[in-house]
Amino acid sequence: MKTKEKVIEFGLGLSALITILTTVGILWVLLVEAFSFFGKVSIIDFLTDTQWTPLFDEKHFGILPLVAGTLLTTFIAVLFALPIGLTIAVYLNEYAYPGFRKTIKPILELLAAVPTVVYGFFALQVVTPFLQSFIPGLAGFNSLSAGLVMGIMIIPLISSLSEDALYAIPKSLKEASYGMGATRFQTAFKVMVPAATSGIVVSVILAISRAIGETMIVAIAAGQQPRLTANPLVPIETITTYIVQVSLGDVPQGSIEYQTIFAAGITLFIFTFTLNSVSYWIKKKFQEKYE
Amino acid sequence: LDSNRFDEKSDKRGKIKIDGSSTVFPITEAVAEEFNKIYPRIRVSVGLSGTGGGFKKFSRGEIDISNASRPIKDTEIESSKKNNIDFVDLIAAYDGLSVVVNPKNTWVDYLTVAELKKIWEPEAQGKIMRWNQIRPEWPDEEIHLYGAGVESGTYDYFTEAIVGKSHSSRGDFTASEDDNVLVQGISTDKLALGFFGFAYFEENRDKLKLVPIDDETEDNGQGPILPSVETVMNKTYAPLARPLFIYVSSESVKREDVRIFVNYYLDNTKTLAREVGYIALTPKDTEEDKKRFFDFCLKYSNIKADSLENERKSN
Amino acid sequence: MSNATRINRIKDRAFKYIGLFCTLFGIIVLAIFLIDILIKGIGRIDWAFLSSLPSRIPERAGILTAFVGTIWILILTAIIAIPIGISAGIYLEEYGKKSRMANLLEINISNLAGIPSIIYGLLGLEIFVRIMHLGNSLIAGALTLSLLILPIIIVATREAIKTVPKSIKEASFGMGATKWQTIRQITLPAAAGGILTGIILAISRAIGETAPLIVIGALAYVPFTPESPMDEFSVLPMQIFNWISRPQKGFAINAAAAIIILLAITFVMNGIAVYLRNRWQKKIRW
Amino acid sequence: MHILEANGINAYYGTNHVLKNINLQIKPHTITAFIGPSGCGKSTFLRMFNRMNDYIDGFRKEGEIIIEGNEIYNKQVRVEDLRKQVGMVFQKPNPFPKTIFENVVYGLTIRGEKDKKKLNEIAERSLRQAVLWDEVKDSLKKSALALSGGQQQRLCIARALAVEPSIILMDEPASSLDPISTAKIEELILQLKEKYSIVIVTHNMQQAGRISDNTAFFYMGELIEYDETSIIFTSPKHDKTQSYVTGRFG
Amino acid sequence: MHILEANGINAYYGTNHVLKNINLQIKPHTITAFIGPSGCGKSTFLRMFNRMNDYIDGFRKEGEIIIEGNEIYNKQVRVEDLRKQVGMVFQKPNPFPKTIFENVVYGLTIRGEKDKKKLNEIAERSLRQAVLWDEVKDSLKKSALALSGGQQQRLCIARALAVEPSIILMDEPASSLDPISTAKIEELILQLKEKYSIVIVTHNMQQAGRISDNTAFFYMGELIEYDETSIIFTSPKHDKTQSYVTGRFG
Amino acid sequence: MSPIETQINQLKAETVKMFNLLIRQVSKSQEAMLDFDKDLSREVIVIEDHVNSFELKLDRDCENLLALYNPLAIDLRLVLAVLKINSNLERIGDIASGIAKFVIRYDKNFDERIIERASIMPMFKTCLLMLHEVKDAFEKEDTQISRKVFKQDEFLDEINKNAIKSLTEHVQKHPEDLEQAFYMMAIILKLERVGDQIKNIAEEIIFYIEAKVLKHTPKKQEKK
Amino acid sequence: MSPIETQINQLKAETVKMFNLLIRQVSKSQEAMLDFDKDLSREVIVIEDHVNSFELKLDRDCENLLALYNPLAIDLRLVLAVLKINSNLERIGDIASGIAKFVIRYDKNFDERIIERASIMPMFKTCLLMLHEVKDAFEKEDTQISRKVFKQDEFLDEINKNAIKSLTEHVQKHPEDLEQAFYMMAIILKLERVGDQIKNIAEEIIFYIEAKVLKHTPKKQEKK
Ligand SMILES: Nc1ncnc2c1ncn2[C@@H]1O[C@H](COP(=O)(O)OP(=O)(O)OP(=O)(O)O)[C@@H](O)[C@H]1O
Ligand SMILES: Nc1ncnc2c1ncn2[C@@H]1O[C@H](COP(=O)(O)OP(=O)(O)OP(=O)(O)O)[C@@H](O)[C@H]1O
Ligand SMILES: [Mg+2]
Ligand SMILES: [Mg+2]
Ligand SMILES: O=P([O-])([O-])[O-]
Repeated sequence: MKTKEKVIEFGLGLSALITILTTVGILWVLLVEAFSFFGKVSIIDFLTDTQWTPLFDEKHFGILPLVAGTLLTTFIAVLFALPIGLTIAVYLNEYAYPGFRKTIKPILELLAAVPTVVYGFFALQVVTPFLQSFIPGLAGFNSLSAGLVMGIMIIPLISSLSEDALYAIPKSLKEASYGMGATRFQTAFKVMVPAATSGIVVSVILAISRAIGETMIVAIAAGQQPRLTANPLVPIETITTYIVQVSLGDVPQGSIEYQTIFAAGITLFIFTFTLNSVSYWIKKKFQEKYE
Repeated sequence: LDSNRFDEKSDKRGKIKIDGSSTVFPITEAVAEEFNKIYPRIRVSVGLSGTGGGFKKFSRGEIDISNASRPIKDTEIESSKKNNIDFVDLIAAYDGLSVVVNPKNTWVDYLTVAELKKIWEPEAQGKIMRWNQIRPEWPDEEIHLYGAGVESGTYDYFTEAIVGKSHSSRGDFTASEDDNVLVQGISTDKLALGFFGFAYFEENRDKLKLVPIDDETEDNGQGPILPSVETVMNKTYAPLARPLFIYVSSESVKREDVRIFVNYYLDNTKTLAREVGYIALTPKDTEEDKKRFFDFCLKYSNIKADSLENERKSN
Repeated sequence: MSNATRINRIKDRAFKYIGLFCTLFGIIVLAIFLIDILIKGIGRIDWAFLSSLPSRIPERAGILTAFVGTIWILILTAIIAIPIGISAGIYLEEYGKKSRMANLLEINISNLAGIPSIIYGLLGLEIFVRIMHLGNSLIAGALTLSLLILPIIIVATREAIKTVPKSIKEASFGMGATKWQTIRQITLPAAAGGILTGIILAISRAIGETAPLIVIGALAYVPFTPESPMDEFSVLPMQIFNWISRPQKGFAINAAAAIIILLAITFVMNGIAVYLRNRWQKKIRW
Repeated sequence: MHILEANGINAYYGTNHVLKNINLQIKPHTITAFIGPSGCGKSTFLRMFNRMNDYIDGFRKEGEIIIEGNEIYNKQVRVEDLRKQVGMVFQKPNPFPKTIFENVVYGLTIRGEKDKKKLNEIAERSLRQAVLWDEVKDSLKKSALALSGGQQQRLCIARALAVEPSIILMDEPASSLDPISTAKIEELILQLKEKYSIVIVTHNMQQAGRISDNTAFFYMGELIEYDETSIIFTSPKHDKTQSYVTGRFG
Repeated sequence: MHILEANGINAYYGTNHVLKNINLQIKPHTITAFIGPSGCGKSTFLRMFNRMNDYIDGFRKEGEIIIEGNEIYNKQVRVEDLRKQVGMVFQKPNPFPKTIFENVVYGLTIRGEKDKKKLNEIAERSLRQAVLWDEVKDSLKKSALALSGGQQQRLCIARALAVEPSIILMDEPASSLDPISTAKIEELILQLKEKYSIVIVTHNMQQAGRISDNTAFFYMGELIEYDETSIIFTSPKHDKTQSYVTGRFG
Repeated sequence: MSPIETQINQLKAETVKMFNLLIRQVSKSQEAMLDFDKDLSREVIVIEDHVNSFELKLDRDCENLLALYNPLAIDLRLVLAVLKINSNLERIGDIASGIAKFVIRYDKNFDERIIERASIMPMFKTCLLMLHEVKDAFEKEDTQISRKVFKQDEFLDEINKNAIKSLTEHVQKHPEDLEQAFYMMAIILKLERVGDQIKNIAEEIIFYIEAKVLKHTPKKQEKK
Repeated sequence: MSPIETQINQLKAETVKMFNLLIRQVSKSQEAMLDFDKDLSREVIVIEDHVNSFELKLDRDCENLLALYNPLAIDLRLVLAVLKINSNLERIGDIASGIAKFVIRYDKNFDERIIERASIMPMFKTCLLMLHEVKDAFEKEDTQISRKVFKQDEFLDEINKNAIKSLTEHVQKHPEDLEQAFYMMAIILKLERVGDQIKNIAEEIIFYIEAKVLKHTPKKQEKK
């Protein structure tokens, strides 16, 4: 009996260990390749050079254009999704009938379940032509339409998680506010939203992290041209797109070109890791507040 | 076709891995597709990693056939040798590298090689950013550049021919191994200028505008010349006309399925190359290819010449 | 005061409509997309489309390879990820409580869940394709995707187990059951609905993934259906990506048609998950 | 004479008839307790007094409730104003996750009151009334969530007092508190009686006994007996009341 | 003579010393109530009797607990067997999400009992003992979660009875129930006394009074007084007990 | 049956036992008086010990009930009534044994005539009848029966009122009976007190059942 | 202070008031007796009404306390004690007014000698002293004081025991005092009863404070 229990525990523990191995694997893969990369390219150049042309003879390894592209699309996406997502969350929580809320939430969550390659298709085939019909200077590949579609993708992330956060606020708080004679609007924005701040912030951070790591939409619709610009109308390249771009070809292992995708990967990793850690920390810190 | 023979063919099994040039990909893809109809159980997969990537795998013995839009380099021969791999290079078709702009682009009538160099050379990066920097009368608008990915033979060939040094160009352009992406980009971008294989232009004639090229030398036709079957075949479309290859591995020709496939390839490339927009080989070229392949097989496959001949005929 | 009250009341009313609009906005966009896709693609879906191999000619092309590849990936990923994910979830929730190791695991998993899929692609490229020499085979893809969805399954398992009240576990212990008996007989059956929901969502995520497969090099012309895990493969999203990248109009239509299929699979799986979740929540009221 | 009058009240959740023809009058400056078995409609009835049931789907009522002479379900009555007049304290302490000060003056700020001095005055007055001032006067800027359960509940009472209601409704205000805090709350309620009319729902019969002047016993949506508290507990008139207080239900 | 004996028990959660040198004997076929303010260690002590604290991190104990002559923390004692001997019923009814029948026979099935007939017999016997048989005999195959709270709690008691323990521990078994169900549970407990020894933790002093023979009063981890129940409630010896039962704690 | 009901019923039963005990004691003390039976008198005194311990027990029961069951309404009134009835009964027991003590203390037998003259036996009889009636009333929870005793008590009062006068007359006629007359005086007073106690018991029963307080104020009204 | 404490203190204060009321009544009836003051006697009878309604009020308070506050342990004992003390006190009031009634009923003044002989005044004094003492004991929750009254009660018992004998002797000497002697007999019996009641009160106080039941059984022991 005892041994059986021990064996089982050991087996289960081993499975859990796989997750550690995955992380170690990721770090190891990224670090090993990035290490050789930074053996050849100074980290200062990497961080300060404003050009990214590692595949060409005239090589520049400035990650900034890729970071700029990534942030630009992310910014557009969040700028678009945050107000809508938050409004939805508040609306569903405070105004909507329970039945409506119950049906609409899974439907909204479908927005997040749509494979991103499909969103890429929309961005390229639907949204860009649509936007071009009234934005003359809009290039075929651009960060605007990719960003907007990415925004649509992350709306449910924000609305759902924020709504969960609002929903987790005890009903008694809402009643307290009503009981004081507050309107629903006041209740929502003076009591519920502040009370759910941590949850809402977490949802936004996760949405940002998701947008930063998003690949297919930008790879399909935003272009493949590293460029340090804030102009949403022209093609740019994100970190993820770059990795895809290189992966579509087959650069020789061990070459600096090959290592660049890991350098880009580790940059991406640091971004998302930081964001995730922050959100994890916030979540942990505020978790038990209402229990 | 007599059904018995068909069955025999449909029973043949095998697995052939092809990778390499995206320029050559359409031809090989077409061949593989047709081939698959006759030999459904010989499984041919075709990757598109670019010529360089293809040779890399080829030299490691991971693939049987490598598509290439340029001849193999010495370094690549070296590493193949290391793995005891010999090869035969067969010409699959000819290509005219096409320089294209968006149909809405009304100002570009032609480009000279010098102008192309000015645009694409490494020094241009960050400097030549507007159309009017090329010719003052052209509009003061941004120029958006698209080009084949750096792993591609197309890129190698283009830089060699235009900039004068292989693999040397500016880096701030939309570069893709996948020429379709370039087509997409250029066809939706009024300020675009790009280059890629002729086939991709052929398939998208309605969305693109071809730019005549003037090499400013008199020996191969005067003034700006558009790529076309004739101009490529008669080499007046200079310097951007080129041959496309497939390389077959000495290890792989030991297998019947590979031999069948290559033979089928050589038999059908003419029609299929045309279909996908390339310029087909002359019959003479084809015969020469077949000959060289036969010899290659003879050398590596340990099969008698007559049975090889039978095998070839049975196609 | 009463002026302030009036303004508040107006704000209240206004927000009601804005909120409704925003909520419907998401749905409308989704609807537009779906309608657009349907218009473009529905006509293309027929038996030939489903049963044909890829082709350079749009009208001849079909999704057989991709569809079968998707099924393969689905099954392989499930086989790999489900046992490990559930086991790890059980371990974290029931065994590794409070220890530093457990804490580390917890943070680690929460981070893994947030790592972009493309990074998993890099991991797969290096470990499975290069080091383990699996090439761009089904198994390499499935392993990569398994790692990708492992955190989702683990988190879902943990959440589901968490909803099982401590009280009934205590009841089981109090009856003299061992830890594993309690997990096996009480905790897992009670959490099954939640775990299943999580698994379905995770797998539906896996079959929609494109980027990591691109990175491990799975984009190729594969005119046959895979027969073993070592075979090369294509999956629906890859096929879609491939078609989207092609400029011919015919391929855009094909892409739309394939998207309809992919969305149908995704939506059905999500629908099942939502249904299960609701039923499970309804059934078990502690 | 009466501060609150309910005439012929019927209430329904959907088809569920939960209050049946209830008539009841409450005098000013008294504490009235509602007792009765779970689900008998106490909360529903209580919450009608400040129309907290308004947002509940399927809720429907008949009859009239007159508070200080006005029928509160009248179209002209704004529910926000009614709730200023009729404060409410809930079962579980539910302070907002704001500072203690902000909590107390919440009812004023949502009505647009901005005068700092006035807010300070009112906050102090309400906290004093709720016998909380001494405990929190040095930490008004601290989060209300840092208070203990009993303090939180007194804070909620202070919050209700700040808008100067005439009636305070309490739905099992001490049921989630420990005995010591409960005793404090009970003391406080007894003190508040001087200035307010209080209606309290409680499951704790001893509590009803200790603090209320009058007790109303509800059973299955009916008001069975309404009398002086000591009478209800020592010599109720109605058999059902007797069975209930002597624990003979079933 | 004594079915349970605790000698010099000290218990700690980490550095928190929650039980201080407790000595207590329990006679067979008696009901013993543990009372005391929240956090005084009642549950901790109770749960030591079937070693339910074993899984809690940082829990540590000194002293010995002897049940029917055996020191239960002895290495030779298997905790699974101990728990067969010492059944437990918890605060909230916690039936497994299985059928009623499966719930009752759970303790047997995990010990490998498969004989259908025997299981049926035992299920019926236990349900009868728990005065639940008549209510559920026609729905043994239905989910236990469909029962009402009070029925669920009786089911949990039946489940504990099925393995024929000699001692039954109950940690506030009626605190989540309505008064009617509570009364039923109390009646049941009184009946069970004939066959079992029962130890019950309760916050409800009346309940302790009504059902227990002896009462132990705990305060801050100490056993202050242990005597006949009526003495504890009418004339306790210790001032702390007096203050507690008269509600004068603070 | 809920635990409190069991307890309440038990308490009632015990109280009825107490009633019976008292009836026994009083009738024995009557007999002893009638027959000048000093042994029987001693028995009465022994019974008194029983009564005393039974009183303690009942008190203790009430206390426990109050402490452990928190009775309310009718239950509470019962417990309070029993508490009072109990001490009233105990007093009656006291008195009965007091009379028995007289029988013992008085070294001769009492003179039949003076007993006759003092109406001792009618008083005893009335007391016993009243005791039976309140017991009945308590057992049956019948306030009608209870009310009967008020009338009967008036009879006792009457005798008591005239006692001094008639005893004085008697002693004037029979000076030798002087000491006996004092005993009779004491016994009459005691029996009159028994009547009072029973009346109190009747009031408690009415309070218990009808929740009406009859004591003191509404006395006249009720007596009608 | 918790609500129950307030209530308990209030109950105590009321009980002390009741004590005071009784002390007043008894001392007035003593005065009336001493001075054969029929008006004062009537006042005593009027006070009796006060006492009665106060008894009702205290009973009602106890009942409410039991019903609403569920007192336990010392609180419960207090309430129970007060219930009993209350009825004991009321009885004392009864007796006091009974004596006052005699003063009124007896148309002449009592003879000083026979009062002297019957030790009425020492009995009265002792009763009053005892009353003061138990009040004190109750107020101060001091069982020492309470125990003092047992001794004093013995004194009353002594007088009572000898009453018949000494009164018989007296009447034999002064036959004209016969009727008065019966009155004296009745008064002695009443005062003895007052002593008993006070003793009961003392026992209740000890029960309340020390949770010891002194009644009946351990009597002898305690009396030492
Ligand atoms: N929001 C609601 N929707 C539907 N029915 C409800 C709702 N709230 C209460 N009810 C029903 O109305 C009836 C009365 O409920 P109410 O909450 O007023 O009872 P209560 O006396 O306060 O009970 P408790 O003592 O348990 O709080 C119950 O049968 C309950 O099930
Ligand atoms: N799992 C635990 N880990 C750490 N400390 C604990 C744990 N369980 C209880 N304690 C602490 O031990 C002490 C005694 O707790 P216990 O649960 O035994 O009290 P209790 O008397 O049962 O209280 P209650 O009446 O609230 O149930 C408390 O101070 C509590 O905070
Ligand atoms: Mg309620
Ligand atoms: Mg506990
Ligand atoms: O893909 P390439 O043909 O350009 O190498």
